[in-house]
Amino acid sequence: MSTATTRKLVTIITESALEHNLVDDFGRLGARGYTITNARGKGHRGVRDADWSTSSNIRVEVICGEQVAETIVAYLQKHYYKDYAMIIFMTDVEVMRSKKF
Amino acid sequence: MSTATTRKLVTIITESALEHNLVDDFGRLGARGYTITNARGKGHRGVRDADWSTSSNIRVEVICGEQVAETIVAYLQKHYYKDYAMIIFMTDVEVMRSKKF
Amino acid sequence: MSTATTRKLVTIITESALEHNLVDDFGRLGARGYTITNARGKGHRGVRDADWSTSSNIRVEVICGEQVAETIVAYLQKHYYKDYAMIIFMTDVEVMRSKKF
Amino acid sequence: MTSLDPIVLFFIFGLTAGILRSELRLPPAIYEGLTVLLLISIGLKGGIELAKQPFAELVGPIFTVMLMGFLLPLVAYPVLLYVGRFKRPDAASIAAHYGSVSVGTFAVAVAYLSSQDINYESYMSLMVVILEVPAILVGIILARGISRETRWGRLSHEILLGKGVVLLVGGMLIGWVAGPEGVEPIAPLFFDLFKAILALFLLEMGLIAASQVSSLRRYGLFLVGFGILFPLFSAVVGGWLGLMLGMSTGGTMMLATLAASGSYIAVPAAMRLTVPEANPTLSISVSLGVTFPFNIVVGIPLYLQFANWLHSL
Amino acid sequence: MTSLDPIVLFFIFGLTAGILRSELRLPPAIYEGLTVLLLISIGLKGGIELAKQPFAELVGPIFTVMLMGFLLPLVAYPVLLYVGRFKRPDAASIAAHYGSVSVGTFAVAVAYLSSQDINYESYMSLMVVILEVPAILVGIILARGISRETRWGRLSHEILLGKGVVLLVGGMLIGWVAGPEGVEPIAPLFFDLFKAILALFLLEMGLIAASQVSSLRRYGLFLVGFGILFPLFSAVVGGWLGLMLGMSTGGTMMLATLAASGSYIAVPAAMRLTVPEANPTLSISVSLGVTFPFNIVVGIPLYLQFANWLHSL
Amino acid sequence: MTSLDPIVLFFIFGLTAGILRSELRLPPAIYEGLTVLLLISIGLKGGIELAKQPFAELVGPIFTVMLMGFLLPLVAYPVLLYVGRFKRPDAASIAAHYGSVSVGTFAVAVAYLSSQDINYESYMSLMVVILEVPAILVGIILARGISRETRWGRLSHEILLGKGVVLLVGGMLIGWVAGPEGVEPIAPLFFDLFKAILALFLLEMGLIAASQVSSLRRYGLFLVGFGILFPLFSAVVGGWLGLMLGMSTGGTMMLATLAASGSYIAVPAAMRLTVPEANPTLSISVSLGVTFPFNIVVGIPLYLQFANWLHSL
Ligand SMILES: Nc1ncnc2c1ncn2[C@@H]1O[C@H](COP(=O)(O)O)[C@@H](O)[C@H]1O
Ligand SMILES: Nc1ncnc2c1ncn2[C@@H]1O[C@H](COP(=O)(O)O)[C@@H](O)[C@H]1O
Ligand SMILES: Nc1ncnc2c1ncn2[C@@H]1O[C@H](COP(=O)(O)O)[C@@H](O)[C@H]1O
Ligand code: NA
Ligand code: NA
Ligand code: NA
Repeated sequence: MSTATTRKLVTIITESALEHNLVDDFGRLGARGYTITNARGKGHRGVRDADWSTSSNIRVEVICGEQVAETIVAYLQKHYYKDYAMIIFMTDVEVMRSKKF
Repeated sequence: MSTATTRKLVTIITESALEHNLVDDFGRLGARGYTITNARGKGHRGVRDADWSTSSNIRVEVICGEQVAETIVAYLQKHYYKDYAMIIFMTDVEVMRSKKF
Repeated sequence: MSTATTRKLVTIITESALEHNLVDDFGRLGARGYTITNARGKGHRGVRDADWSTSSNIRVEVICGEQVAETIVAYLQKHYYKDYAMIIFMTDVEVMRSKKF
Repeated sequence: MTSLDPIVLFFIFGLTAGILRSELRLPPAIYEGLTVLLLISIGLKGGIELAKQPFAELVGPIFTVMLMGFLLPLVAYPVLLYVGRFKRPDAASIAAHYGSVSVGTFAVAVAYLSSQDINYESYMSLMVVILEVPAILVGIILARGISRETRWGRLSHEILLGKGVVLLVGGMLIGWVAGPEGVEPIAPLFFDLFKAILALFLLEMGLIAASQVSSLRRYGLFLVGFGILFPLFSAVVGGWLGLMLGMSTGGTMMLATLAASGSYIAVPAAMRLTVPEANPTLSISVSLGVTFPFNIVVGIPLYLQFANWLHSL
Repeated sequence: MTSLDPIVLFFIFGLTAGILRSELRLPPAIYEGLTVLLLISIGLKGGIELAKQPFAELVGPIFTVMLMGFLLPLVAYPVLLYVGRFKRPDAASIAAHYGSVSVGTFAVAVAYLSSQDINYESYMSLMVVILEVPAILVGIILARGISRETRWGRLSHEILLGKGVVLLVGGMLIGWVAGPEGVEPIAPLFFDLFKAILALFLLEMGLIAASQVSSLRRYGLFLVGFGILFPLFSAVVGGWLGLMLGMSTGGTMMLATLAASGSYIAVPAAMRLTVPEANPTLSISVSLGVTFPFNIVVGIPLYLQFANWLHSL
Repeated sequence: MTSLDPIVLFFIFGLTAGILRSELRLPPAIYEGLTVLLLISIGLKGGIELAKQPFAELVGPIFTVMLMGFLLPLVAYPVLLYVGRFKRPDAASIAAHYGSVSVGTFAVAVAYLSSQDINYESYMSLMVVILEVPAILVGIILARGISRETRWGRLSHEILLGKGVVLLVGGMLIGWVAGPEGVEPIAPLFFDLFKAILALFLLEMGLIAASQVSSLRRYGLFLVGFGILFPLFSAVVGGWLGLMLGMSTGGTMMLATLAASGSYIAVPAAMRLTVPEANPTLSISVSLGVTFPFNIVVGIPLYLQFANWLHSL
């Protein structure tokens, strides 16, 4: 595990409708990759139970350097926080092959 | 990122049958939201492969303050650990807009 | 929460085709359990959008002791990193009932 | 009477089960599969008929219907803004829903007319496609003016290549090229099962509509009234346009139905991305929770009577 | 012979593929969709017939069948507790499964009788619904006494508005209101495809049943014996009750089949939440891994012979 | 003309929608469900016919076809390695795809011959099964020699008990045991809907094929040429073998089609696990993005003309 390095894991939970937009944004903002799973949940904008197309969530993970993480968080806060159901949280993770991120 | 604060991320992996109960519990115990994805897995109660309705898992995430996190964990341990397939783990996360959690 | 202990959470994101292999590997390498969800994403090997059977991802979580975590990471790096789309990241988590992991 | 039609009974069944808070839901994949089948079936039927039609006869109706799609939201908007006291983006978004159409409502009207052996102009499925576009444009402009920020290219791609339009147009082209005999080998699925597939689809629609009722309660009576009265007004406009265009009774009824129905798939998706400050719950709950049930259970037979009356003048 | 019926062959095919550890599985959404279709079909058929029936004739059968649902688990429980040496919650939970019914088994019996042109009392689908309830109540009380902790309100909501009951009752009401002619436009899906849909459903059931075999091995021979002998006993009770109620041969066979079948959907779900200390693997593996295959392949033709014999006495 | 066949039109529709980057996709569960139905249908049809066939007559064809499955990849490999300049594992993997078969192509050929009322040897679905195996073996050996590392036990389990083989064999056995009359009750789904199900399947295949086009662009012209010319060569081999085996025109055409088609399900999955150093995008994009469309739109009618010509010699 000598090759382990620390990176930021940014997790975003938001409306499925934003998937295309986010993917575009990540590319522009410098993320090298992302992972998405389907989710449901509840928050300030009420229950989002995936029962109807406009009410399903996605759970997005991006691993990146601190710089890019800050850029992404700032961008998402500015562009989506007001109008969309969205939460963001961050944590440090150890990654292998750090050059990938 | 001046607005980042630390909160607890509680992750619960358990039987799908408990989804309604957990959602009720969270409300009572003070969580402001939760996120759920479908999952499969293996643990002490054997393989749960989602092949048959009684054998599917859910992966539940709750972000909350330390206080609420402790309450939730204690409650789940008391009420479900003995009879249900369930694991719980916790970690610290940085959140934006801390008032939401 | 007096019973909380620290363990490693190893998260692997890779091709669905490897699911059987990984599950076998985990058993041999000393993990007591695992959790899997379906995912899609993008990385060095391009977009994997789950649209076609060979292009779907899984997101695998294993909670275990540091020793086992290192063994698993080393094994996966050796056997799969070269030929498969795969990332691994690790973080510390607090678990309840530590004997389970 | 339509309310005894088993298709409508399936809708009422779903609505009731939903209101009683049953756990019943169709798996999303099945619901999507049913939608695909309905859209292709409608397209195929339209395409087969269209082949028999001289193209020149389409120009007038296309133009008129497009105009209707632009005008209806322009009427709805001030009502929502000044009478309903909605915020500008909300009023614009709701208005856009009512300028567009609901394919589910159209499918029930198709089944209703076929069970009564009433013919209608063959280009009607084409009108469904045409009505997808103008309302969305009007909605966006009402909400923000002709803003630079709107990515028009991407938007038109999303509207014109959205699932609904593509399946309808694709079905029409296949029906048109293959003709009635060519389509025969696939008729057992797309035509013989049409009504049963529609019944299952309406069962799920009933469950979904029921889930909108609780949001409705929150937003008060105005929305409920609007969701019934505005479609009635639109139906009069649509029916009258049908008569002006010299359509048959069936066609007049169809155009009234198209006018009266409100979108709940294409428009919500487009509005969410282009007018995000509009509350999506408002527009979907009135379109899906009020207008759709009203049209299925009461509206469709009513619009036929209206068309009959118009043609008896 | 029934074992040549292609429907049963599909089950055996699934069972074999599962035992050989093939990767074959139907997508869960498809399996759920098939279940929905089967439940609606059975409900519709029952409802159409029920419309012809004077309501008063139903009272006796309903009462008797309900009683049967209470009594069968009370017989099973001591056997499981004292002979099988299961823990109290496990014995109670398994007993509850056998007081209830399996809709899959019922569907195969419907198909079997229809392929032999044998009629049965039209209220049989109603009996399926009625048998869902009592066994669950008995199971809970056996496990914990009449405990304060059980949320009876929520429980009854979950049983009475569970998917199975809602679809059966909804289908029956639609069939009843629409009548044989009203249902005709949707017959191509719900009636003409019934046997093929059942065949696909049984293919998946075979795969699922096979996956229970390994758990069975762990819990030993007693469960296997119980899973065959108790249904045979129940069939005798059910058949005898059918005879007492003056049912036709077909109806007698049907009631024997209902008695002999064990739940594998509604009861497991209810037990998991109300008697969580019971091991769910035990009850599902015997109900799904032993009794279901036994009834499909051997039981159903046997119960018909038994009903014939009863009526020849 | 085949290109007017609505089944082919559905494929072209999907291909076009995909190339235009429409959002249209069938839900994966629906696509899988369609595949299951097609495989069972083909199996059933084959099984019913097979029951009429003396078993001894099968030995020659089985042996010959198996040999063909071994030889075709051995021809493709050097072409890919020396002319195409692919790396060894890539050449081996692509070669393996072309020794195997595509069930989708076979289904279209079945529909095509049936719409032209042309018969073919009943054991053809058996040949589909048989061709699954040899190409994979050859591919692995070409890539790595007879390596110790290959887990042959697990591999043969995965090939022989993979979804495709199991469903085809299961369907054949059921058709064989039940016979034409036994299968009648399930015919409305498996036979009457066959072409419509195939049409939907091809719609999705068109969308998938379109998504391969962009990868193709990256890998250049050689792959496109190979994806058209090698199938033509294989079709000649297959047709000639059919003639040698004394097959009918229909059978000759079928064997040509099987030879010309390339796997896109079983072989990619097997190669990913056994030859992971091969780039899976290469083989899938040529098999799915070039050969499949070519065979559906151009190849199948061509192979029939070729078979006619062979038999007129
Ligand atoms: N406290 C929380 N813990 C976990 N997930 C949350 C929490 N709050 C919100 N979410 C998720 O984030 C989505 C959007 O949140 P919101 O914008 O608050 O509606 C919800 O639908 C949930 O899936
Ligand atoms: N060590 C582990 N790592 C990751 N997930 C686990 C682990 N142990 C258990 N799980 C998950 O938690 C579920 C319940 O665990 P258990 O109660 O141990 O059967 C399993 O089905 C897995 O999905
Ligand atoms: N920077 C990243 N952040 C999050 N997920 C990633 C990242 N890079 C790769 N992945 C995921 O890991 C999978 C394999 O990555 P790769 O081997 O780089 O193609 C991708 O399909 C993504 O789902
Ligand atoms: Na309208
Ligand atoms: Na029973
Ligand atoms: Na081939």
